[in-house]
Amino acid sequence: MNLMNLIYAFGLLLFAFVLQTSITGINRKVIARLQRRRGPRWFQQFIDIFKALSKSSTSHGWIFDFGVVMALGGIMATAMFIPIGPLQALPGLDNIFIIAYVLAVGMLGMAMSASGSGNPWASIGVSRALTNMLAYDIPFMVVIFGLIFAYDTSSLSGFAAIQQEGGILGWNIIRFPLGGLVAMISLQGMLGKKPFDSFIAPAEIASGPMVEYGGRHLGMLFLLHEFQTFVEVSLIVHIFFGGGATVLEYVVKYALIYTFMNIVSNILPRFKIDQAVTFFYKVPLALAMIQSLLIIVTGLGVA
Amino acid sequence: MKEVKLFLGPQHPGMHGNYSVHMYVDGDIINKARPMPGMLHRGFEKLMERRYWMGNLALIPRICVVEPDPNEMVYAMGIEKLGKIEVPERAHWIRMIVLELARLANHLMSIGGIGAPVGLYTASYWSTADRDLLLDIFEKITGARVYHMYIVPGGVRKDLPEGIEEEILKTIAYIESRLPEYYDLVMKSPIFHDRTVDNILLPEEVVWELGVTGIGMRSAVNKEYDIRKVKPYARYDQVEFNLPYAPYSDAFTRVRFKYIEAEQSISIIRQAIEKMPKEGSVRAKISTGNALRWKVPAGMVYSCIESSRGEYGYLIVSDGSEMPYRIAVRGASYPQGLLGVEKYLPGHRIDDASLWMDTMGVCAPEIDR
Amino acid sequence: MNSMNSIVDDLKGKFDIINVVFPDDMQMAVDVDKNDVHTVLSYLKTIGYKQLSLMSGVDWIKENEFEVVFIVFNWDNGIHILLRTRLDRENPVFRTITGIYPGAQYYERDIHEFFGIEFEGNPMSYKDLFLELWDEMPPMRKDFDPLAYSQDKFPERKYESQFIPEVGVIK
Amino acid sequence: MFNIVEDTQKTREDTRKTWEKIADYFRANSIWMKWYCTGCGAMEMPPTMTSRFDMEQLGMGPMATPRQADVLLITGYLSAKTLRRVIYSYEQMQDPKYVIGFGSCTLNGGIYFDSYATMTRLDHYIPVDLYIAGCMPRPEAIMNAFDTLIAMIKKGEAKGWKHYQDNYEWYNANQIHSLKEVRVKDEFHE
Repeated sequence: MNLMNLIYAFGLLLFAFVLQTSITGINRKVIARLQRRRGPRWFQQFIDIFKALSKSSTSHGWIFDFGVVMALGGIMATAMFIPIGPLQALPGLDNIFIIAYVLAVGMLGMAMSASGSGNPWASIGVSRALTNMLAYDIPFMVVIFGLIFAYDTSSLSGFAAIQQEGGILGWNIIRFPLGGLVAMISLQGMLGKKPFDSFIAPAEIASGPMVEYGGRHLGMLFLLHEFQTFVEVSLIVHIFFGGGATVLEYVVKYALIYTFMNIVSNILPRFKIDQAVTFFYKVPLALAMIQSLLIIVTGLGVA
Repeated sequence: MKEVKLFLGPQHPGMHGNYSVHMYVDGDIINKARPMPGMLHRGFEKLMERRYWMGNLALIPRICVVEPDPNEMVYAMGIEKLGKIEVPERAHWIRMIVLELARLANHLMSIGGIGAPVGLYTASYWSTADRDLLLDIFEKITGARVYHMYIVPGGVRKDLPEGIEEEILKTIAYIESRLPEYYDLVMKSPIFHDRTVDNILLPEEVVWELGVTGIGMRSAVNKEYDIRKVKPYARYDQVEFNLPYAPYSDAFTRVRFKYIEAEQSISIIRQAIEKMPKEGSVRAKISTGNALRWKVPAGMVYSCIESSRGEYGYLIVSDGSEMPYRIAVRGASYPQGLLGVEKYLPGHRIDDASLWMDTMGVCAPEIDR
Repeated sequence: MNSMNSIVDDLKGKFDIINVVFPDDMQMAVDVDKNDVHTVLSYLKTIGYKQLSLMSGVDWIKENEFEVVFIVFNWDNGIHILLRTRLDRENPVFRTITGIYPGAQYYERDIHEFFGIEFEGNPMSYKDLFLELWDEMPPMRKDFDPLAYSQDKFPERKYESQFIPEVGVIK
Repeated sequence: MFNIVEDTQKTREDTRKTWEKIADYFRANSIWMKWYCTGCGAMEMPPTMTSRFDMEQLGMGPMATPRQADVLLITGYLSAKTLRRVIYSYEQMQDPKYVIGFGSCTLNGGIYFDSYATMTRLDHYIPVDLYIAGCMPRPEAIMNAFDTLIAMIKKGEAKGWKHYQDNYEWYNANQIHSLKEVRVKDEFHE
């Protein structure tokens, strides 16, 4: 690792921010059309974030401040490891385990900060968010272990390279449809989209962890959310949709997947948190187990 | 375990209107709930004693903002009973059309509005926009979108505008065609099922204990208890309609009933447009001289109609002077909004609190007055 | 009307009824002494008047009395009964009816707040409900002047010219 | 709609730095509202927010808590009980913050001028940047007001929040006079 890597990494962060924020903005437009209205301008999300950053904000103690910075730092650090199509800022470090662990730093920072605000809604939101995380992570990880077993690799670019050999039929979502389904459902949970958004449900717990955030803190939270979405969607693109041979291919896949998830999110109500956990431990976990067993025992779908 | 105190409202996104419930929560379960009304209290009952009988027409629709027309109707009915005023035939039918349009608008609002507590915002977006078409019709008939001041003692303020019947028929046909779409989006969603079926029950004993009326009552006692059926006013005895009833009231049933009632309202409007006399006076002459100084004979009467949430009534007391002596308002959601929240919200989860408020039909302005 | 007359006869036979009037078809107003209210209400509840539609008060300041009105409703025959009773205005004390109609809990609290009528046996009714930090006499009493209170508490906007001259009409 | 006439004393020397001008561009184009349904005017908010009038095309959206919001919409009459909570919410909001008063009730008491429970003049208690006339204002009027607010923010004219900071004693004295205690007492009904 040298200076160039770092410059690349920051370039990648900038790219990730612009990409995800634009796609969020476009998605707001798409959803608006779904809801039969005009919707905001496509760059509205940028304006929102910059506006939030330009406002003053109240601190609720140093844990609150530090937690946000730690969360943002953690998520940004995670984003640096993500390859964008063929480009990689830190080659050789795009291991799923590294990403999973560094991502957790961000999540914990967020939980710390929100609990530090002292608002009971925030505490409920945090506990729900962590419960939710536990729910979607287990089926997701079971599927990932199956894939790692099948391919003998745990690096994102490794997964992408293997899939690209077989064209569309080589994509893991086609080869392992059960696992792909589980991963898509888990992605919905990771992104905090409906039906798994009970931890930020405004009508239930007044937007949960975000309840005491305002101004700059809220702006950082929005930034964090963009990077987090980038990491999570990228994981799925690389592991199940063959990554991208070119940057353009990657961006197109990324945008389509995110838009699809968003549309699904807007025609579903939300689960209660206990129902979400029960659901994850019933259907996706069972499917994930079956998929992993199929891979390990029969080798079905493994090239 | 330590109890945590949480505020649902007054400015919680899950709360409809300016109303508050203090919840003492253990984990996710509500242990104790205390309603806190009064944020919308304007002292209507006092203000009405200070206005002339006719001047009150401007005041009464504002008592319940969600559905103002029942207020005008009960007020007019009460005065007609006190003053023994005969309402022209055509006025009865026009009143019925307006009331049913109002009920339809309100049901549309709550059919989509159920999307807010469960997170299905698309439904709210669609239905609120469709409801706006009804408000357009109101604007053509009465000149106002929300507060109509149209039903007055002795009839209605003025006749229907030329050609409005076709427009009404067109709009309700459109809304009728949209209802199945909402049904598919909301009611057929398995997640919505999971959240509402067998949840938020309203047993028959509770109905009698609290005095719940309207959809809540009909869905629990398995009888067609509706003021329109039990003691018909206007010309409800001359139209055919069937109201849904069931012996088991959970959140899903109550939401489903709103769809059926909306369809019934559409059918009533159609029949009314067909059966109403095409010509004739719409307002009885009730006074000579200055209408403001008009005096209503002394007496005490209770007039009530069926609003979309249940029995809506005024107790009107006149001492024979230019102003009402006392008017007491029975808000349709008073029982479930106050005692119901205190007694029957505990035991539910936080997630269900706003769903509880929504499906029980708690409407803050008519409680607070 | 027949069913109403039979109810009136029934009530008159069983209780000490002061007066009965019929404000409307399917509606009757029954005046009773304040000591008879509970027995009459219990009886009405047993014969089908299961719903307490409204409970409210009227301030008859000239007679120096409060009137409490209980409106009960029978959904099967559609008859509203207005049960009325008078209380002394100087010492307005009444017994709670929550034992008969539990739904009266908040109506009593409401009436206590707005008229100052006390309901023995309902400790909840002594608490504020709609008003917060209220410092005047109960506002629904006839001798309370809301305009004066409002002008004292909430300063009005001053206009260069009075746009609506009729404002002065309402006292 | 008209801007309030100041009858209080202090106004701040008004110069905007360059970065504030840029920030004001962003603030004008992304207004998050705290939709506190204080009164009947809230009834015309759903049509304004949803598909027919679609407020989001102006970059506006509802937010769950006062901390996150930029603009406080006082939708109609305010009872004394609500006013305490409104002041509480307003003070929780982050600078810069704006207030829009809906309808004649916030302007001069409207139809409730003689009510014992509702206040008659909102700008006595919190600074109001903009009033919308009408009872209740139609969605078109609301959208128009939002347009005006956006223009005001861009020009740096919506500075009620500075006024509140500078004249806090005056506002506080008014609040105390009308409400006795501004602090919300939650336990009073227990």
